[in-house]
Amino acid sequence: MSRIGVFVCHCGLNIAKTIRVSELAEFASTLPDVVVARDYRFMCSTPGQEMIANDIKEHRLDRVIVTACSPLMHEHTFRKVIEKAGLNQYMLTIVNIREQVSWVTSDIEEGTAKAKALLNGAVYRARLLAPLSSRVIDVNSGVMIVGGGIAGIQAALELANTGKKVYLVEKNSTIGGHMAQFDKTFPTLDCSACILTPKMDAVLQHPNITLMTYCEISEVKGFVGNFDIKVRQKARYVNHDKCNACLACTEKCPGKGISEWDEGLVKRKAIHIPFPQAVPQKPVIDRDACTYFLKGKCRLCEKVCEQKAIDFEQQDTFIDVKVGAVIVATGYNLMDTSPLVQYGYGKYPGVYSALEAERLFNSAGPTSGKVTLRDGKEPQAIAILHCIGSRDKNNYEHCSRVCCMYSLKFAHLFKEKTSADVYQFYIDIRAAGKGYEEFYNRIIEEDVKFIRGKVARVAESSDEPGRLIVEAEDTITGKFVQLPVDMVVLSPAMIPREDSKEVGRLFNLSTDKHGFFMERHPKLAPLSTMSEGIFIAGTCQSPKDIPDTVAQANGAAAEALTIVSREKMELEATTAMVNPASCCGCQNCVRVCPYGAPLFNYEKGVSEINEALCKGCGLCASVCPTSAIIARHFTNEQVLAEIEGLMEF
Amino acid sequence: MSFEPKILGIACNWCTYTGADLAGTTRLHYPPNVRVVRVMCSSRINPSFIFRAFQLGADGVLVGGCHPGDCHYNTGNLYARRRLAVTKKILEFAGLEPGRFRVEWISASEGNKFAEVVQEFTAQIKELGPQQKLKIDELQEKA
Amino acid sequence: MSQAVTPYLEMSQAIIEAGGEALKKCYQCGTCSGTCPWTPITNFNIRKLVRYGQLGFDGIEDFMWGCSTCKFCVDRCPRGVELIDIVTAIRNVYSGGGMLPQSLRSFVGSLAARGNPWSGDPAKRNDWAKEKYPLYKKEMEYLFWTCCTICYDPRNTRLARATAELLNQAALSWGIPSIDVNCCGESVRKVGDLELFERLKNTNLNYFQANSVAKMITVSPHCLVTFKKEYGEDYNIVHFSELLASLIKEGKLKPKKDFGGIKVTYHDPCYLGRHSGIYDAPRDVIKSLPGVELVEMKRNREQSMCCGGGGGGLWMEKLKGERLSDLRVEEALATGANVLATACPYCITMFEDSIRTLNVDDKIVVKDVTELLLESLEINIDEPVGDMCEIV
Amino acid sequence: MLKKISISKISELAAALMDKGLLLAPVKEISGHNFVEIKDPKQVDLDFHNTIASPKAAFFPHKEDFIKYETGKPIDTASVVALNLPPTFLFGARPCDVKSFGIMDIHFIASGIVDPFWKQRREAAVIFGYAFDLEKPAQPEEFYQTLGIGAADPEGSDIFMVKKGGDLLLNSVTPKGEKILTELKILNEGKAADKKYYDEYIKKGKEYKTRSMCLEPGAITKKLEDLFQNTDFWNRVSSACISCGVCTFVCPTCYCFDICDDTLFGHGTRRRVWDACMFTDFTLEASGHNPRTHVYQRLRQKINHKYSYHVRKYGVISCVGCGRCTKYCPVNIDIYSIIEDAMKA
Amino acid sequence: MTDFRQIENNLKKEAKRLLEAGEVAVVLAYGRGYDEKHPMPFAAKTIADVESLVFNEYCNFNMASYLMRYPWGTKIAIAAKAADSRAIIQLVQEEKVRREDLVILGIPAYGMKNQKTNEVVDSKTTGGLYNPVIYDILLGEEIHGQKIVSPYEVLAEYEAMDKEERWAFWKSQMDKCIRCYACRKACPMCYCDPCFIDQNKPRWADKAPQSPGNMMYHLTRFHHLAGRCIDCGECSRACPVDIPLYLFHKKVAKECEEMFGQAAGMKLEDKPVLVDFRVEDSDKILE
Repeated sequence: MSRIGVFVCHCGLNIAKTIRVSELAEFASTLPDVVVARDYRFMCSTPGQEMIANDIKEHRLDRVIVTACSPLMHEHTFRKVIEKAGLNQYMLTIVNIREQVSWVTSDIEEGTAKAKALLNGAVYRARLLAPLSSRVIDVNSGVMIVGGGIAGIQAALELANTGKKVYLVEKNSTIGGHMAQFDKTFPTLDCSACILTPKMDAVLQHPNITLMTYCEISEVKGFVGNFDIKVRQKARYVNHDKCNACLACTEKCPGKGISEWDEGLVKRKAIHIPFPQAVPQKPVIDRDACTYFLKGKCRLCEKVCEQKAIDFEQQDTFIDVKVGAVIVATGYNLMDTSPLVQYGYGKYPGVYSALEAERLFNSAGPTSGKVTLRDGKEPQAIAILHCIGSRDKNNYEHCSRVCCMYSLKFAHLFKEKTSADVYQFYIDIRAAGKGYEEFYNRIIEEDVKFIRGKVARVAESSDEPGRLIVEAEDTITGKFVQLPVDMVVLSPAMIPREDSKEVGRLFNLSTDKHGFFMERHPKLAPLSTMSEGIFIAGTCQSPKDIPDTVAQANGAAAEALTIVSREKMELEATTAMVNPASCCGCQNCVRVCPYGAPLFNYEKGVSEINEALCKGCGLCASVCPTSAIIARHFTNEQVLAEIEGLMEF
Repeated sequence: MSFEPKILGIACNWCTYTGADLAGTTRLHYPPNVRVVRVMCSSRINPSFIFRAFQLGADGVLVGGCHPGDCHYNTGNLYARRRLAVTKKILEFAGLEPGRFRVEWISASEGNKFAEVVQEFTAQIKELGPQQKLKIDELQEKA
Repeated sequence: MSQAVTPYLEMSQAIIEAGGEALKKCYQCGTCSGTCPWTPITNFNIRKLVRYGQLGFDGIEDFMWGCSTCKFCVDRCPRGVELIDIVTAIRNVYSGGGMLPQSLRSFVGSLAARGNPWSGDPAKRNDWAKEKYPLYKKEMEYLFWTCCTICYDPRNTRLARATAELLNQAALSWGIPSIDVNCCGESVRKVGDLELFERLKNTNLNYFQANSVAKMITVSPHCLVTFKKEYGEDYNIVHFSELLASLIKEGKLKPKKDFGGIKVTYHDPCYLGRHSGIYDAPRDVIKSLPGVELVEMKRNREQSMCCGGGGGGLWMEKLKGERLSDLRVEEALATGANVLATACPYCITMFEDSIRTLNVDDKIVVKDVTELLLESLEINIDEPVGDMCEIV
Repeated sequence: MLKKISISKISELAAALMDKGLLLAPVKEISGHNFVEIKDPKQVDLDFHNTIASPKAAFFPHKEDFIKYETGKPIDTASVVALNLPPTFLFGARPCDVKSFGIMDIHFIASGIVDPFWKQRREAAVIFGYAFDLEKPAQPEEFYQTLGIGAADPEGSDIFMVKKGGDLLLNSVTPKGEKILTELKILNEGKAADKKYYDEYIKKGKEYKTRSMCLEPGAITKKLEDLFQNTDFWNRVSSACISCGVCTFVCPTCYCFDICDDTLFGHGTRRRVWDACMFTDFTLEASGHNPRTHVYQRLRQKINHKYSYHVRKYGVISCVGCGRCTKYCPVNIDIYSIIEDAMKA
Repeated sequence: MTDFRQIENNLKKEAKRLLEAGEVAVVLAYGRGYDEKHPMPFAAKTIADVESLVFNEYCNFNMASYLMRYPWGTKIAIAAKAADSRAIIQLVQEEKVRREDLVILGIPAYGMKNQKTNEVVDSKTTGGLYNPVIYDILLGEEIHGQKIVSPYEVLAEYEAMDKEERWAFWKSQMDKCIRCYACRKACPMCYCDPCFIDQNKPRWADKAPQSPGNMMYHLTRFHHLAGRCIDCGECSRACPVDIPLYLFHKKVAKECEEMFGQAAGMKLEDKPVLVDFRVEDSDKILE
């Protein structure tokens, strides 16, 4: 016979509004084995917690049911409470009557009835709970950061400064990310390179940071505190240990590749560094552009290299890294707008994407900072189109959040660098942020024209060849606008990296439908993920600007530190085990386990589970035909009992 | 009185249960008929759980897991997909209405999908009426 | 007098209840109005219509008849607003109050009294066939659905005969409906008379059921869309251009006559293109004709421009300069084409009018792809009408 | 007292019995005949050799509820299931099966530990024994002659029935039977010729041939005791055995059961359910230890129980030679052959 | 087809040779029962045992069921008809037996008969094959030219039933079940010990032969055998109350084959379908 205590939370009116909480507590007290049942305004508050602790002692409770919010919210809190009161922390069941009852039900009768059914299920389940003991493991002290943009750089420096070892993995040949492509940053208009490059250098120089550029993650094993990550070092065909960064090779190279850094506006060499301040300042060979790789002849670079650093035979290699935590900061892409034919991107040379425009302003860019069209002429009229692919059910429903501000920045830079008339075609201007509204006002005063209406079409002018006509309705006057311009800048949707789903799979992160990584809780755990020990920062989570990205990076660094600053940590005890007496030796468990936790003991003819590898998914338990595998805390008996309880009322 | 079905929901912790929480956080209302059991992964679901639920008087069973490829345990739901497909065929061949058992992939971000699925499934079960076939005889007498 | 207005939310609610649920989603970005072919040439503004609807403002009736339901805005709308539903709902709500414009009254009246929009005698629905073509029977494969326009409109009865001849050429098993059917109801639905639409629909459904109709051919894309989306049944229905394209591909119809290098441009009817997603079939038919060069107008396929005949537009008076068909004919002329081909009786009617008023009948003629194909098979359906014919 | 009735009127007799109480009689099911509680008198069908399952379920049902209780409630709220049995007529049981009741009575009553459920059911019952059809040969599996049971042996029945052409003769064996026969107005009086036919039939029944060997209980007991350790022997005879429960479930003298508790929504039932010594978990102990893990051990147990232990304890072989275990064994294991082998070994 | 007597002689010959040469420790085949019509599965371990071997049209037993009684490393010769050979393959896939321990004595046969009903056993009840899929020694000529009928053809009648009818059919069949477990014990793939239904923790169903427990037992067993059942029909043959379990197993096998593109017990290197997956499995299978 168990002694169960039931504690029903009102959560203020959150629960009490659609569930009669006192009736629920009364109902609980009629259920077999329930020795005490109470309701209280806020169970998670200190008095609420004390109430539970006191009842455990007074009524000699051996099981506790908290009927409140989602277990994802407070299971941990209440586990601590009952543990402090002397119970094993697994003798707790949470009934989720807030997220899954009161908030989704309007009728109080229905709400109360559903809550009763759920509570009854919990009582059935609680009777069968068993105490479990947690495992204690050693924690690796290093942190891996995936992505060398501003988020990754910031997090790496923060962590390295605390004395922890950091592995910064970047798939390109330099760190810096998108921020390195920008000319100015809004709203302060300070030079992007001026604030970024010192940080890039600091990363290179830092004794605690191992910089791994031109690398990709190929395998992730292990779990929080004990990640075992295999990193693929892509072949650079240049031995960086020998290279002294004289860059003589890049001068002689005849191969031409597309400059990623300049958004394809110009070409670069096959052996190259992406941009002058790249870190590391050592070149790589782009196989797809290299004359030798394409035609089998050339090797000019090899000839000019005094260090004998060129190595055409180089192969991809694999490096194993052991860390305790991981920060994923893989950044974003801009949407390819060429499928949206009405805007003419890719068809009319006068249509630019936002990142292309960024490069036009940059003094290290293809035009050395002069704003000229592809034919070299200076534009007379420029239209900046907001929300291209963003806020659009046909493409991406989210607001990309930074476009309004960088479009204003573009307007300012166009005004500064040209004499052109500048038009903003917008739906709403979103300028929430420190100094943003002020920046908006400043741009208005700079005589930029704002037309409220989403552009319907960009067409070629029939009167003036080469010019473009932008068609939209000015929704404020209701007039149809046909505006002749020379240049159109699109603000495309900010979207996840093309490989974000793949990265998500490697690290076991959930993604939303487009591929942004899901945080554990949108408000209270925005940097944590469902995978313990793996954190996210920056635009891989959602579109955001540089200040927010940097803030997240610092936050993620602190989160990672809470793990790697410990020498040992406790793991959930909810693993699977085999009852050898019932095992029939079919080896189904061995065949299905994604972690290789069950192994077959041929001598005894039974399976055995290595609990250090087990993550507690329970797959083995469900494929076990003889029910020999016990998925702790989700045993067959417990689940069956809960189902029975749920179906009674 | 109108027929209010009892529906068992079995949701994986990482996607569908979290998605169901999101439906709550965003205050999406849906019918109260689904009672959810939380398991760590849809692959934890033993087909006999489903048979048992029907015997205990469930009018419908709704299983929710991560989208294939998004499983927190990498491949759990890919096994689950096969196993539950077989479960469905077995129930169907035994003569149970196929509409009473449904598997949906609902991610943690799809609170609205959870609400929609529950809405739709509840309506469907209401249409089908009470499940009498697998229900234990003693329970039928009670009803 | 005060200029202030108060939102009249009951009206907005009425629109929502009449099927304009999408009203709620619009965030007034102006994509629709920027896209709408009417915005540059008339005072019709679809965005404003929605806005007025959202707040129930007075004055909506002044411009609610402008939309020709071409669906361009719906495809572009970033919020997924079903604007045509809103237009239909608004028209339903307001015309319920007797606000039907004069030009539409005879059209709606004819539909109510005679079951067709052309004031035709229902008994004479099949007169065009001159009893040459069979009535549909259960054992036949296809019902050739004869749209009212091809039954009554003199220009379009030619299309009806052309279709019938081609069906015979391909040796298909087919028949036309008896005179028990009536208009599919598409236009009247878009004009907002949902009640009348239901009546027309049920009459046709009764016929389909009684005759176990399973497969249908239609020449009007308007009928096609209506049967597919509004009748609530899953008919196996094809547009004749699709059938022709596949018959040519299978070699069952072989174009013979060489047109000697004429240029043909093709106009995508809104209901065939954007509404039904059929772009290639009619082009394939044209491309199969020997000695024909297909030239495209600037705006084609998904971006095609409306002729103005949809949504009741066919029956409405439009001022010169406010006719889309005029603009479209000019666009066709700009390609240097001799023939403006299309695949919709409404488009044909609209273009015939424009060609006449623009006085360009010496430069360009409008033809249905069906007619072009018939010509290339060297089948003459234009019966000699006495001496007149020889003079011409 | 001898009565008779035309077999064509058997459903009327059935209806008359149903008026008085519960009727259990052979019914033709998809796969053969079985004793079933009759709902419709037309179901009764005497055109059978023997039923698939023995009629022991009449007194020892496959599932018998003992106690009802509520979980979480004090023990004194639990209640013993009351049977409240109406008079029960077991109609058409073959002589060998009727014999089995006597053997079972030893365990459930005579041994001193009385099983109230068995006892109540037995007392409520009137047994209509039914002689085998002597015109037809015995089935190859049967061997009741070996156990000294005749094909028309009235012993154990309250009323014994014999077929005479298109008629059924019913003779009372016990006062209980006589009372019922008197009450059944639908029956006709038996004539002298009938009486003569009946008596001769009983006599002839003793000569009726089934498989037979000379089996002296003491001798087989001794033989089996000697053979107990002969693993080779037991391994050989059990090599085909697949450890299913068919033989014990169809057997008229197997009485092993399991006690289980089942709860549903807090309502509990403690009941007994047939168990089979052939099942691997039959002897599984709570500790996990199982003294009979091998097939041969289980088959040895079964043979010994029937032919050795039972004889030692009560002086009778616990087998009536009905041959069901052989007939329904999926792998054709024949208990008769095993006994034969044992005697020869 | 080689006649049964000839096969019996070949069987004896090979058994004798293998035992004599010490190549195998036991020959799993058929032995004499209490009469001609009732042969028994038989394990011949000595030369003397060989004389007891028989083969006739009643030798339906799937000898693969007996393989797991011997520890790995025991060399076993096994008589295998078509279905038995598939069972062997499936057991090798599941690592219950090792191929290298086996000498498979293949028996091509048709015209086998059910001893209870005397009906000819054909693809209606078994997997539609006449020749063993795998063997080392063939005891008769391979059979060719016999009519091949899809083993799933017999299902058409049941698939055509509406669900109410089908439910009524299965309910009446399952209600007959006396829970003797002959089906699982006769099944070569049911090697679990203990069976889930015998478990007390958890208690999946009650032990009494009544509807809910019977349903739970059979439905779950169908699931456990999904993608593993090799369609030998032994479950139905063993059933004392003639429940046509093979029909349900066939249906599940058919669905598995359609959904996963693999039939049980056909290839040694296959993996059982329910402990396997393909990323490109379609969600359609859940509809």
